[in-house]
Amino acid sequence: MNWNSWSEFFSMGGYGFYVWGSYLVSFICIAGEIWILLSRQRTLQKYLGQRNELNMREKKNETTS
Amino acid sequence: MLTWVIRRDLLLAVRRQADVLTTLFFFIIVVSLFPLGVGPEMNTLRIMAPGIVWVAALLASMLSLGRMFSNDYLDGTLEQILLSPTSLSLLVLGKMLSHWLITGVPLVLMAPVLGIQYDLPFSALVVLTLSLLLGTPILSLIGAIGAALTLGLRGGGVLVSLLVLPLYIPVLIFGAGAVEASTAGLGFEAHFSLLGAFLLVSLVFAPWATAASLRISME
Amino acid sequence: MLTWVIRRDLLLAVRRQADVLTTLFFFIIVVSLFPLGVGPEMNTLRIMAPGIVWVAALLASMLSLGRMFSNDYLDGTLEQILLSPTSLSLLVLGKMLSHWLITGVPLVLMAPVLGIQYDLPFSALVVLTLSLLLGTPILSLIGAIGAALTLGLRGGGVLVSLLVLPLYIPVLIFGAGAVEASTAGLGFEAHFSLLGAFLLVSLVFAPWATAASLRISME
Amino acid sequence: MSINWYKYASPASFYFLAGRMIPYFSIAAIVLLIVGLYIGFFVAPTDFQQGEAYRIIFIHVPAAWMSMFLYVVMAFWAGIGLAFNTRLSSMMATAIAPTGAMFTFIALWTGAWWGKPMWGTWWVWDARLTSELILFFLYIGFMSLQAAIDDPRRADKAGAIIALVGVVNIPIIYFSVQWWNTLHQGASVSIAQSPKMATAMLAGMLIMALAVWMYSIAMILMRARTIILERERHTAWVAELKGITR
Amino acid sequence: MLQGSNLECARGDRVLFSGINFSIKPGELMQVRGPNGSGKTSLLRMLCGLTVPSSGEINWNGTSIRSLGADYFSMITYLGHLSGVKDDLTAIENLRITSALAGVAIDEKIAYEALQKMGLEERETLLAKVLSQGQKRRVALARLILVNTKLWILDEPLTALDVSAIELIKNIIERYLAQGGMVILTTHQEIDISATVTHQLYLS
Amino acid sequence: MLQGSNLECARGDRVLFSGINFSIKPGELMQVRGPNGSGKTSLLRMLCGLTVPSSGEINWNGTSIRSLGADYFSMITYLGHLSGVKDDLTAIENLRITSALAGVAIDEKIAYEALQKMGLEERETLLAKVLSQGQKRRVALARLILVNTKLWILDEPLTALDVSAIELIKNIIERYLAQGGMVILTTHQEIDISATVTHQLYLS
Ligand code: HEM
Ligand SMILES: Nc1ncnc2c1ncn2[C@@H]1O[C@H](COP(=O)(O)OP(=O)(O)OP(=O)(O)O)[C@@H](O)[C@H]1O
Ligand SMILES: Nc1ncnc2c1ncn2[C@@H]1O[C@H](COP(=O)(O)OP(=O)(O)OP(=O)(O)O)[C@@H](O)[C@H]1O
Ligand SMILES: [Mg+2]
Ligand SMILES: [Mg+2]
Repeated sequence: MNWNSWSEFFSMGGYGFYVWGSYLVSFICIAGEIWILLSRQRTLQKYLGQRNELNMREKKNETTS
Repeated sequence: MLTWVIRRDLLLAVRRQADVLTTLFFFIIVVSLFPLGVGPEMNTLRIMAPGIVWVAALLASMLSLGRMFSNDYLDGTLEQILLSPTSLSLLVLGKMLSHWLITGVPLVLMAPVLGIQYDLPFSALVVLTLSLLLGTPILSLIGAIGAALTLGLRGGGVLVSLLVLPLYIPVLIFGAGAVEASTAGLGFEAHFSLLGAFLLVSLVFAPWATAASLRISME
Repeated sequence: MLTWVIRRDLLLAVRRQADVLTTLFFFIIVVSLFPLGVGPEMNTLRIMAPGIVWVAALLASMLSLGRMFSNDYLDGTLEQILLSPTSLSLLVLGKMLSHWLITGVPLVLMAPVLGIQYDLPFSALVVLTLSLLLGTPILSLIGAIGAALTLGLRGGGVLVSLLVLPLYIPVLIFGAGAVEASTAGLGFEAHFSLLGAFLLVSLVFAPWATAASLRISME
Repeated sequence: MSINWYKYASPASFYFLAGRMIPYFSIAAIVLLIVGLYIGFFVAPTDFQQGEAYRIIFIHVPAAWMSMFLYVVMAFWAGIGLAFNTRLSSMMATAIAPTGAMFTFIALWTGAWWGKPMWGTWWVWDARLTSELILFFLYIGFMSLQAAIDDPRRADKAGAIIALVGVVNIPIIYFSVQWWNTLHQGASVSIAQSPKMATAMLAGMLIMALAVWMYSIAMILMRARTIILERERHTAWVAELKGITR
Repeated sequence: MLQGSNLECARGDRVLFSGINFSIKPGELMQVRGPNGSGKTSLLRMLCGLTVPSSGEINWNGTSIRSLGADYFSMITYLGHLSGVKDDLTAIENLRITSALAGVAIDEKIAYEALQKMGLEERETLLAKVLSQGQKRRVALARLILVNTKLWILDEPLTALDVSAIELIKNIIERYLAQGGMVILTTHQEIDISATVTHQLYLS
Repeated sequence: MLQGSNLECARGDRVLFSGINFSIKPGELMQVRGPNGSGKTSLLRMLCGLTVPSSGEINWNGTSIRSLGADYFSMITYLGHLSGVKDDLTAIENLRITSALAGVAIDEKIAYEALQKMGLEERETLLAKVLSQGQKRRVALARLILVNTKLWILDEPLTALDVSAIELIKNIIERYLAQGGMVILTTHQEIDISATVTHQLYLS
């Protein structure tokens, strides 16, 4: 084990700013990528859902009229 | 009316994105290419930095002048603008403002980041950004006159540079000079107040001159 | 057929003069503005010279790419070119050649004059000119691909820079590198043979890629 | 037993196949990431030259490797799509680009944040750094070109051309290192030479690289599925789909 | 009342027309006719004040249009060969902006209705560049429904339009004339517009 | 013989037309009709090979035009909405260059005569940008006199033309048909061209 305490771990031998700065931004990027993809899927789902509803309604109209 | 013109231009800019991005990207490219051509020596680069950034800003602004009126000219919108009951100077001021918002502001915002690539100290970065903030509107204002005069002429592009460049040079000298003065530890206030004076003068005269030029060009 | 395309483009260039002059003038401006922004120190300037000239040539060439096909696209001539019974790659090669004649050759001719402004020694001037002579055709060839791909797109101007620039960078590095090597007393032959190899490769592939891109863009 | 590859080359069957594979890759990515980070931060010893700052390596190097590798894969699929007019391969290329661009950005960012303590500057114009920057531009160019084109078929073809032209550029940039004075580390992992690094360091780096692989595959498959749905929303099989996330 | 007296137009070495006199009052229509290149467009641009006649005068209610300046512009609507439709804006945005420039700020709903009247339903939010030739022209013409000016100057408004659109434009012009508007028009197509008075001006 | 079978064109989310079938033989004329935005231009561009139909096939004498490639281009002449006339070239230069691109290199004299036949005497050496709308269109149309292709595809060739020019074009087309040419044409104007067979294709 390299570290004696949490504060030592966070300070990274004086380089904490740089080490955590890199890792933080990297994980923000990864999280951002996932989030963007998920929201893209959500919009698509909404669109497909709406369209399906519309189609259903149209089909009903066709059969009734 | 002013707001309509600005809104329209901004909308077009958003829709096309080209105008904003072209200028900004051009600016970034020019600034980033130099180290590749000149070599990676950090000391040389630091000396060159303010000059390069300012020249790049000047070129970026100059290149976008062509688009200022010519799209509207080609598709007939400019005829409609000239035939608008609102004061032409006002409409023109709107177009200048939107030109600055589209081409000038992004440069100002980007400049500090590029300065870091050249390893400029923090105080120089601040002065650089402020000098661009004062200077870029002048470029849009003066440039509009040239753009209006050369509208629809053969060789519009080169003419506009020829006309506008001599007027841009003082802005370049004082802008880049301010940064160099600040790096050298000298005061840069004198440079700034000169830039400010230019800005005021051109704000008063440029719209009027541009409106007159447009009428002449559309005859 | 090739000759017809070239003749037509040259005729248009002569008639409009803009295309030749804009590029050339832009090149001169960029090169001449730097001393104003950077300061008059001759030693710094001499170090920067090859880089500045090459960056300016690259920008000048890049900026003229937009015009390469877009005029023909807007007025319907490009449709006619695509529908011509002659091989499209050949016609495209013609357009590339005329683009080089219009934008590249003037730069090559102008470069030594500008080099003198920066107090370059004679041998460096010769190498600079030769490197531009080898390098500028590559810029036209590669640039055409980008121009064809972005035809008629929103944001064409910025896209073309974005696409073409990464491909230009090796040319810049080796072009400017040759001059620097010669000033440093090292051999520049390796740089030149690399530039020559690029030229051959792009001469073979670029017309074909451009023709394919044009067909895609006009769908 | 022969596998009917054409069956999987159709977007619809790929959609379902990918849907089944994603969970495995995601789980693998998470597990490897945790193990890799644990080794990186708690097992690997302090570097005697760089102190703790070197721990950036566990994200920097995998990201840098991935960024270059993904570009080649992207160009490969795009080229296949252009040559054989297979929609699925073009969609794969489109799906790869954002992940590749993100890793390029991470490599640049972590490199810069490593450079500041090590070299005293955020950025130098060194060949390795510059070529990574150019790679970033190549990705951005590919993505913006595709985004600017409304018609997906045209976007695929145009993107393919620029990706292929760009891939020609990669070795050129790579070899330009010789022409350029360099501050950046040379390759320290190669098959011929024995590793110069401590085993734990190396293990951490390789496990992180694997994690990044798994993550990339999972993301790309997910994105490919989304793209398939977006493009094929008019077809019958999409209309019959119930839930679309799985 | 718009009055032209002794108008002349010279282009290069050539005098396109000279000694043109006319006057047009509310409710009246003037059709300018002539073969290709006879100077119809040149005349219309003069009447807008975009070019200056090489000799002769143009008066609005007795005052020269030069001296009226912007006041004159607020009374006319000009529609030229070029339709001023931006390829990168949607039909609605195009219409709202051209109207605003002409001094009539309209909201989305009104623009929507105007476009529907012009037969562009379901195309309102498409970028103009994907519209067909005739649809672009319709977007430009939609402005006529919205503006309230006293004089329309229309240079070949009917090009690229199909028969139903021509009928539509004809109705719009007739209604406008009936409300006391003035219209100056060129077209190579035969169109029969009923007006209290129809002047015919033949060029060369 | 040009044959289209089961052609479909989709734009954005919209299917403009589908199930279009036709075949046209030497000496025959096909008029494509339909309101603005019905897809006439889109169809014509397909027939040229500029765009690919979203489904269906186009065959020339039984071979797909895709596989014919440049051979097909040497047999057709297309004239679109845009006339491809360069503003900065004179009428003569424009004509010579477009003809050369179409594979017929002509000398100045022939170009001169062709322009004269199109009623552009004394305008041959003016820059196209000072020509009137109709004159520009005439310059573009002059090519029809010079080329010797088997199929003309004309998209609204009559816009901006005056009556005498329309008569001229009508004669040119009729003469071409009589010599065994094929013509595919769209126009919103009524024009009565005599051909052995005239197909009418209605879109939506
Ligand atoms: C913005 C700055 C930087 C960028 C763009 C960058 C880029 C790269 C790239 C592309 C690679 C992969 C190269 C290969 O596998 O051949 C790499 C590897 C590596 N980088 Fe960086 N780097 C940067 C800064 C740094 C700094 C400051 C250090 C340390 C002082 C560093 C240390 C390393 C190491 C040790 C490797 C692994 C080399 C190997 O094992 O192959 N990098 N970097
Ligand atoms: N510099 C010049 N030298 C000679 N003639 C010129 C010059 N500039 C323009 N012209 C002529 O002036 C005329 C311009 O006509 P204008 O555009 O007004 O015609 P128009 O009646 O609108 O024709 P159209 O029906 O084709 O639209 C053309 O005949 C053109 O040839
Ligand atoms: N992306 C898109 N989304 C929806 N509709 C589109 C899209 N692109 C084009 N269209 C439609 O396709 C049609 C194109 O028609 P085209 O230009 O072929 O018409 P045309 O018959 O030649 O009409 P005109 O008589 O006006 O010349 C238009 O109705 C246009 O609105
Ligand atoms: Mg006219
Ligand atoms: Mg049409």
